[in-house]
Amino acid sequence: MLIDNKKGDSMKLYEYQAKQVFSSYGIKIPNGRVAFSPEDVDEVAKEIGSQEVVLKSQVLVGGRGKAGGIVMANAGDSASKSRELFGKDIKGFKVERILVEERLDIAKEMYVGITLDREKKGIVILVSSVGGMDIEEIAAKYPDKIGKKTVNPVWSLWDYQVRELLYEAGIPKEHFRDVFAIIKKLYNIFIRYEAELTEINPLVITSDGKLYAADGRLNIDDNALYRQKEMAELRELTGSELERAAESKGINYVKLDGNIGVIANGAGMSMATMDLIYLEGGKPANFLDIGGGASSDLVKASMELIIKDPNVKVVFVNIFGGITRCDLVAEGLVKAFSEIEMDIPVVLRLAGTNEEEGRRIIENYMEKNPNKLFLVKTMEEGAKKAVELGGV
Amino acid sequence: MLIDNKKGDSMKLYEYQAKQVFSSYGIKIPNGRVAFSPEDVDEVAKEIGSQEVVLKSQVLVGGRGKAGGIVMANAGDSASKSRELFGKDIKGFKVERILVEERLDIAKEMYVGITLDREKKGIVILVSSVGGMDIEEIAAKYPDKIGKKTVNPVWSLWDYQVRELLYEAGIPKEHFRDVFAIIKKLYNIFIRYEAELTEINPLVITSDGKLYAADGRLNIDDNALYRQKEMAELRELTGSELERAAESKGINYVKLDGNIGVIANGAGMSMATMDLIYLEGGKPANFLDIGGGASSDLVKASMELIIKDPNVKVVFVNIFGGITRCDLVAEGLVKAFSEIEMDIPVVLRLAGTNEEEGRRIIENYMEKNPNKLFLVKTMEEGAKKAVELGGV
Amino acid sequence: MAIIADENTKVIVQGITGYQGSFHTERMLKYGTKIVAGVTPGKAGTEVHGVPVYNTVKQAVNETGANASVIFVPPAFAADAVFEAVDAGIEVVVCITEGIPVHDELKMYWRAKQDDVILIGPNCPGVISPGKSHLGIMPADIFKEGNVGIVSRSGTLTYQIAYNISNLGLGQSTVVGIGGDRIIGSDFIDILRMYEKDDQTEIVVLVGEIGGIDEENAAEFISTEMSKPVVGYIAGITAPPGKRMGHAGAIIEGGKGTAESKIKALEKAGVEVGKTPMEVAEIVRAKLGQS
Amino acid sequence: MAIIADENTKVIVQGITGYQGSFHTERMLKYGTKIVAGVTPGKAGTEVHGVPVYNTVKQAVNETGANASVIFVPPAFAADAVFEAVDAGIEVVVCITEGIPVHDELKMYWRAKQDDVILIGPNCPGVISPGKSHLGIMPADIFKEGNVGIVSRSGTLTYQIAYNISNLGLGQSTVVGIGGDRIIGSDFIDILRMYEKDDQTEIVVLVGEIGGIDEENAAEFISTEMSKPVVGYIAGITAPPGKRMGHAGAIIEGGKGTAESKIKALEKAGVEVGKTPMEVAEIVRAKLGQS
Repeated sequence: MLIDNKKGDSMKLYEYQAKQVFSSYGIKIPNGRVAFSPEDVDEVAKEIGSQEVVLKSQVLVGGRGKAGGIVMANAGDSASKSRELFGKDIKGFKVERILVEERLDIAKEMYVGITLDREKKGIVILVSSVGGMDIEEIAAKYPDKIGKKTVNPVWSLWDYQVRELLYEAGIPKEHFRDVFAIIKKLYNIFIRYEAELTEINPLVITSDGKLYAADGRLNIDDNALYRQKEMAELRELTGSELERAAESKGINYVKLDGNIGVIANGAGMSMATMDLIYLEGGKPANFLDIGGGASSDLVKASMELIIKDPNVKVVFVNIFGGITRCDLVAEGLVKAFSEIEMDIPVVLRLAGTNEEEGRRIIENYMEKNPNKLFLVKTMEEGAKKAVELGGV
Repeated sequence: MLIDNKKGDSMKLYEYQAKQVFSSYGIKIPNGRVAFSPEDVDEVAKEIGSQEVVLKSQVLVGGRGKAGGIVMANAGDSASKSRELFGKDIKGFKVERILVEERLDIAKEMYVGITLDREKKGIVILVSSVGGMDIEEIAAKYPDKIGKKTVNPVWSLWDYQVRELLYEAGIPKEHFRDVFAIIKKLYNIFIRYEAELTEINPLVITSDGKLYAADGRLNIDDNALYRQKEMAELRELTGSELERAAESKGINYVKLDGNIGVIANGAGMSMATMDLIYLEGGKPANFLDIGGGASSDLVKASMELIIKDPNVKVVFVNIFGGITRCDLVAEGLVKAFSEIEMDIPVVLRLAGTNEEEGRRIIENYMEKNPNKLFLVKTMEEGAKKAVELGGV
Repeated sequence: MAIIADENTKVIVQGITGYQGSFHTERMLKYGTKIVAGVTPGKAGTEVHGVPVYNTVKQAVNETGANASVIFVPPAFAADAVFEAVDAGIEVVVCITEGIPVHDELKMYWRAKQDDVILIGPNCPGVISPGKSHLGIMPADIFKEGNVGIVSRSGTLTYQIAYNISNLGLGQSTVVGIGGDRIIGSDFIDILRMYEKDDQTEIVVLVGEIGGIDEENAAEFISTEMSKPVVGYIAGITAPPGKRMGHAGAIIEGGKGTAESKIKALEKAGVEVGKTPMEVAEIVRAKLGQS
Repeated sequence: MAIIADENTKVIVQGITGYQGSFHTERMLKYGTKIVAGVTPGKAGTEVHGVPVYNTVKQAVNETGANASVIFVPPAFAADAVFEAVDAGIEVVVCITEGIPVHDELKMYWRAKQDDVILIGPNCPGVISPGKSHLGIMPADIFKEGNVGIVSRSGTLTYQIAYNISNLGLGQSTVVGIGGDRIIGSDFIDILRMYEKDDQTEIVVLVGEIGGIDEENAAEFISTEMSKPVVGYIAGITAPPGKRMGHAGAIIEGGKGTAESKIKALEKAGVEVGKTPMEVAEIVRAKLGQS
C-alpha cells in the first residue's frame, strides 16, 4: 500500500497511513478511513454518521487543497462527489484512494514537525501556535510563533526541551499539556520508525478543546527499510513508468525535459554531464547514474531505458573509469547496439581504467557501423558534439 | 509476591520471578512453576511429567544448595520430599515457596551477569565459559575464562562489545550465537527494568546443545519503582520483624548483635556513633538513622522500635542538628518516656540547631525523672557513658 | 579563593517554589548567597523571597547571567533538571534531591562530564565557602572562614567535624558534601584536585564511609598528586557486610569497601586517620601548628 | 606532509574477507598503503593477500599498532564497525560503505566526535595522499604527488578533476572524498582547516554539488579563515528541485541548496569557480603560476 521513489530517497507514507501510526501512539485522529471506490466512500460516510464528512484525495504531493483535491460532503452525496475525485489528476498524481473523515469543528490550528538537521547532525523539532500552512510560510509570516530546537541524538529528547519549545512557540497554557504529550509521541515515532520527516499540520484544536492530527506526514529512511519491516511492507513503486522500470533494475534514473540522453558513472559526474550539455546550449533528457563497477548488462539496460523516452535525439555516454571498467562499458554498448533496434546517434567518452581495451572494442564495432557512434576524448568535447547532434 | 529490604536498597526478585522476566525476553528457562504447598508441588511435578524434577527453595539468600534447599525428586515422591522443605530455615530465611522444575541434562555450565560499575559510572557485563559457582570464585579459579566489559550508558551496548566479551571468555564457537543473543537480551532487561544486578548462573548447555537459564537473579533499583510499576507490584516487605516495622514507618533501621541501642541523624553519623561505642569497648544493637528534619513523632517511634529488641540495655541518642531541630528531638524523647513503659537508661547528646531549647526541655523533664536520662556534651563522652551503663 | 563557589557565584534555584526549595532559598539568601533567579515551569513572573522566578533555566541564565544552580526538584524530575542546567550553560550544578533512580544518575553524570560541568551530588548537602557563599542545605552557622578544606560523603558527620574544627578556633576554605549515592557527579579525587590548586586551602579533611573504592582511589591520588596534608575519617568500622547503612552507596559487597581497607589505604598514602570526629579536628590543629 | 594519511599511517581493513574488502585491500597494498591487519569476526588466524586477520579491532590494534581503519562492512554493520574502531583507539576511520541508515549515521558522527576521531564518509571513495598512502577505492594511478589539495562530495567527479590536474603536469597533496550522504563524519570545513595547516598544500580545490548548505558554510570559513587560494566546482546547475540526484544528500528542498546559491557564496568568498572540470584544472595552474 505505499510509495517510494528513487534509491536513496525516503519512503513517503500516505496521509491515512501516517495517521494510523500516529493513532497507534495515542495521538487523536479524526474518525474515518480510506476508501478505494465511490461505493466504499458511501459506506465509510455512513459509518461515520456525522452530518458532514471530508473527502481527501490521497496523493503524495503538497497543495492538493488548492488543486481541488479536498471536498466537503455528507452521507447523502459523498459517493457522487467522490466520483468526481477518483481518477482526477492532482499536480501529476492520479487520485486512486480517498480518505473519508468526520469534519472537525476547528477552533484553532497549530503545527508540529520533526526532521533531520544535517548541519547540526541532529533532529530538529518545529512547533508553532499557528498552523494550516507550510512551515516556510509560517516562518515568514509569524516568526515569533515558532519554536525550533535541534535535539542531539546522543541524549535524545528531554522534557525541558519540549517546555522551551512550547514557551517559544507561544502555545496557550490550556493546551500546554496536550501539545507536550503530542511532541513526545511524535519524537518517539520519528525514532522508532527511523523517519526523515514527520509532521502534523494542522494540529487542530476543536471548539470543545480537543487536539487532533488533522493531516499527517511520515517519511521513512529508505536505507532503514531492511529493519523497518512494517514500513517496508507498505512500499510500492511510484514515479513515471520509466522511473519505475529503472528502479526495478537498480538504475538511478530521473526523467527530465530535454532531448539529450545522458549515461554516466557517479552522481556527481552525471550532474556535471547534464550541466555541460546545458552550458553548450542543449537540454538533458535525464539523469542516469550507472554507479561504480557496472556490468555490461547494466550498461545495455541503461541504454534500452533511455531510448524509450521519445524525446531523446542523441545519447551522451560519459565514463570515467575508476572502479568501473571501460571495456565492460564498451561491451555493454556494443550489445545494446546489436540487440536493440536503435537509430539515434551515441556520443561516447571513455577514460580511466581499461580505457585502451574499451576504445579498441568500440573502434572494432565502428569499423562495421560507422554512423552510429562518435568517440570523443574529453567530456567537454562530448557535450559539444551531443548538442550539435541533438539540436535544441 | 515479592520482597524488599531497607529504603534505598534494591528490590530482589525471587528466582522464579526473575526467570519469568527472562522467559518473556525469549531466554529459555526449564519447564516448571512455583508451588506453595506439597499438593501444589505434586501437581506441578505431574504437569512436567519428566522422570526427575528439581525442588528449589525460593529464599533470597545465596548458597541454598549447600544448605539443603535444593532436592531432587520425581512425580511419585515430590510431595513428600517438599514437605521436608516447606518451613525449613535456610540461613535465616523460612521456605514458603518452592520452584518445581524439570531436571536438565547438563553438559556444561557458563555464567552471565550484569551490574552497575560505580567507579567507571557504567554498566559492567561479566561472562564466563565456566559457571555454577560465585563469580568471585570463578574469577579466582579461572581468571582466563572471564570476559569483563564496562558499557558506557550513553552509547549503550554494541555488538562488537559482546563479541569482545565472548572471545575473552572463551565461549565455544558452536554456542557463540546463542550466548551472544542471551547477553543482548539480558542487557535489555537490565535497562528496561532499571536493574542493579541481573545474573544467569549457571547458564546451562544441555547435552542436546540448548541453552537454559538454570538459575536467575534480578534486583531492581528501589528508587525506580515509582515508574517500574510491574516490579513495584511484586514488592513485599522482608527482613526481621523489627526491620519490617521500621520500614513501614520510614525509619532506616538495621538490626545488629550488640546491646547498646543507637539513634542518630544521618547515615554517616549513625555509623560513627556505632563505631565510637565499639572503640569504647561496647557493641551497638542497631543502626538507626532518623534522617534530616525529623519530627518529634518519628523520634518517639524510633525509641519505641529500639527498645523492642530485648538485648538493648541502654540507648545512645546522638543528634547533631542541622536541618534536624534539637527541640523537636527533645520533645519526641519526652513523649516516648511519658507514653511508653521503658526502664532502660538513655544517654543523650544534643548539638546544633536549637540546642539550647532542646536541652531546656530535657532538663525540665530530668528534674522530675532524675535517673532515666544522661545529658552529655560530646558524642565521644556519650559513647563512653553508654558503654559504662550497658556493660559488655 | 575557595573552590566551586565564592562571593561572585551567581546562583539559581531549580524547584524554588517547592517547600524545600523555598525554605532553603531563604536560608541561603540570609547567608549572603547571590541567588539571582529561581526556576519552576509555569511560575514565571512570580517571586520567592524576592527572587524572580522563570519558566526555564535558559531564560533565567539569559536574564541574570547565573553560573551555578542548586536543584531541589523531586526525584522523577531531577535528571531533566540537570540536563536543562547543563544545556543552559550553568557551570556548577549542586543536586540536593534524594532518591533519584540510579539509571538516571548515570545519565546525569555523563551529561555533566561531556560539557565539563561540575556536578555535586545528587543526594548531597551541597557546598559552602564560609563567609562567601552557600549552595545547599547545611547548617551554615557552624562554619567559620579559614584554611581547612573538607570533602565528605556524609552530611551530619561533616557538620560534626567542621563544628569540632571551628570550636578549636580554626575555619574552613570550602566544605563539599559529595553525596552518599553510588553514582555521584564528583568524587573525592575531583574535589581533592581543586583543593590542591586552591590558595586558601592549606590542609584537607576527607570524610569517607564504607562502600565502593572511592576512598582507596583517593588514597592513590593523594600519594602521587597531593602536596598538601590530608587528614581522614572513615565511618562504618562496625557495619556488617551485605547490609546497606542508609546511603545507597554505603554497603560492603563481595568483601569490597570495608572501613579497614579504606583506613589502610589512606594511612599508606600518608594520611593520618582520626578515630573520632574530635580527634580529626585535633590532628588538623596539630598539623597546621607544625606548618 | 599531506593530511589525514601519509607513509606512516598503519591501516586496518574492517570487513577484509568480503568481496569488496579483499579486492580493495589488494589494490591499496599494491599502491604501497601500509595495511597491517584485517578484521572479520570469526576469521582470526587467516590471511587476506598476506594480511593477518583478527576477530576484533582491539586485537588488531594491540598486535599491530594500527592507527587508521578503512571500513567495507555491509550497511547493517557499519555503525558497529565505526564504534568498534573508535573504542579501540583508531584515529582515522574511513567508511566506504554505502546505504547506511541515517539514524545510524547520526550515532557514528557523534561517537567519532566525542573521541576526536577523524571520520571520513560514509558512502565515500576515501582518502589518497599520492605517493604515500591510499585508504579507499579510488583509481590511484591517475593521481600524482604535488601541492593541490582536493576535497569533494563526489567520487567520479573528483577523479575527473584530479586527472585534468595531473594531465597539466601538476599533482595532489591529498585528495579527500567526504561522501555524498546527508550526515557525514567530516565536512568541507573540517578538511579545509587541515589543508590550511598543511605545509605541502598550496592551493585547494573544493568540489561541491547541490543539496544542503555545506558549500555555503565552507565559503564563510574560506573568507575568514583561509589564507591559501581555493578553486571551486559545483555540480547540479540543471538539477530540478525535489528530485534526488543519486546521493542521499543531493537534493534541492525548500529552495535550499541550489547550485546558484553555492556558486554565489563561493565567489563572494573569493573562490574562483570553474564551469567545467577542465576549467577548474586550468584555473589551478594559472593560480599556482602566479604565486
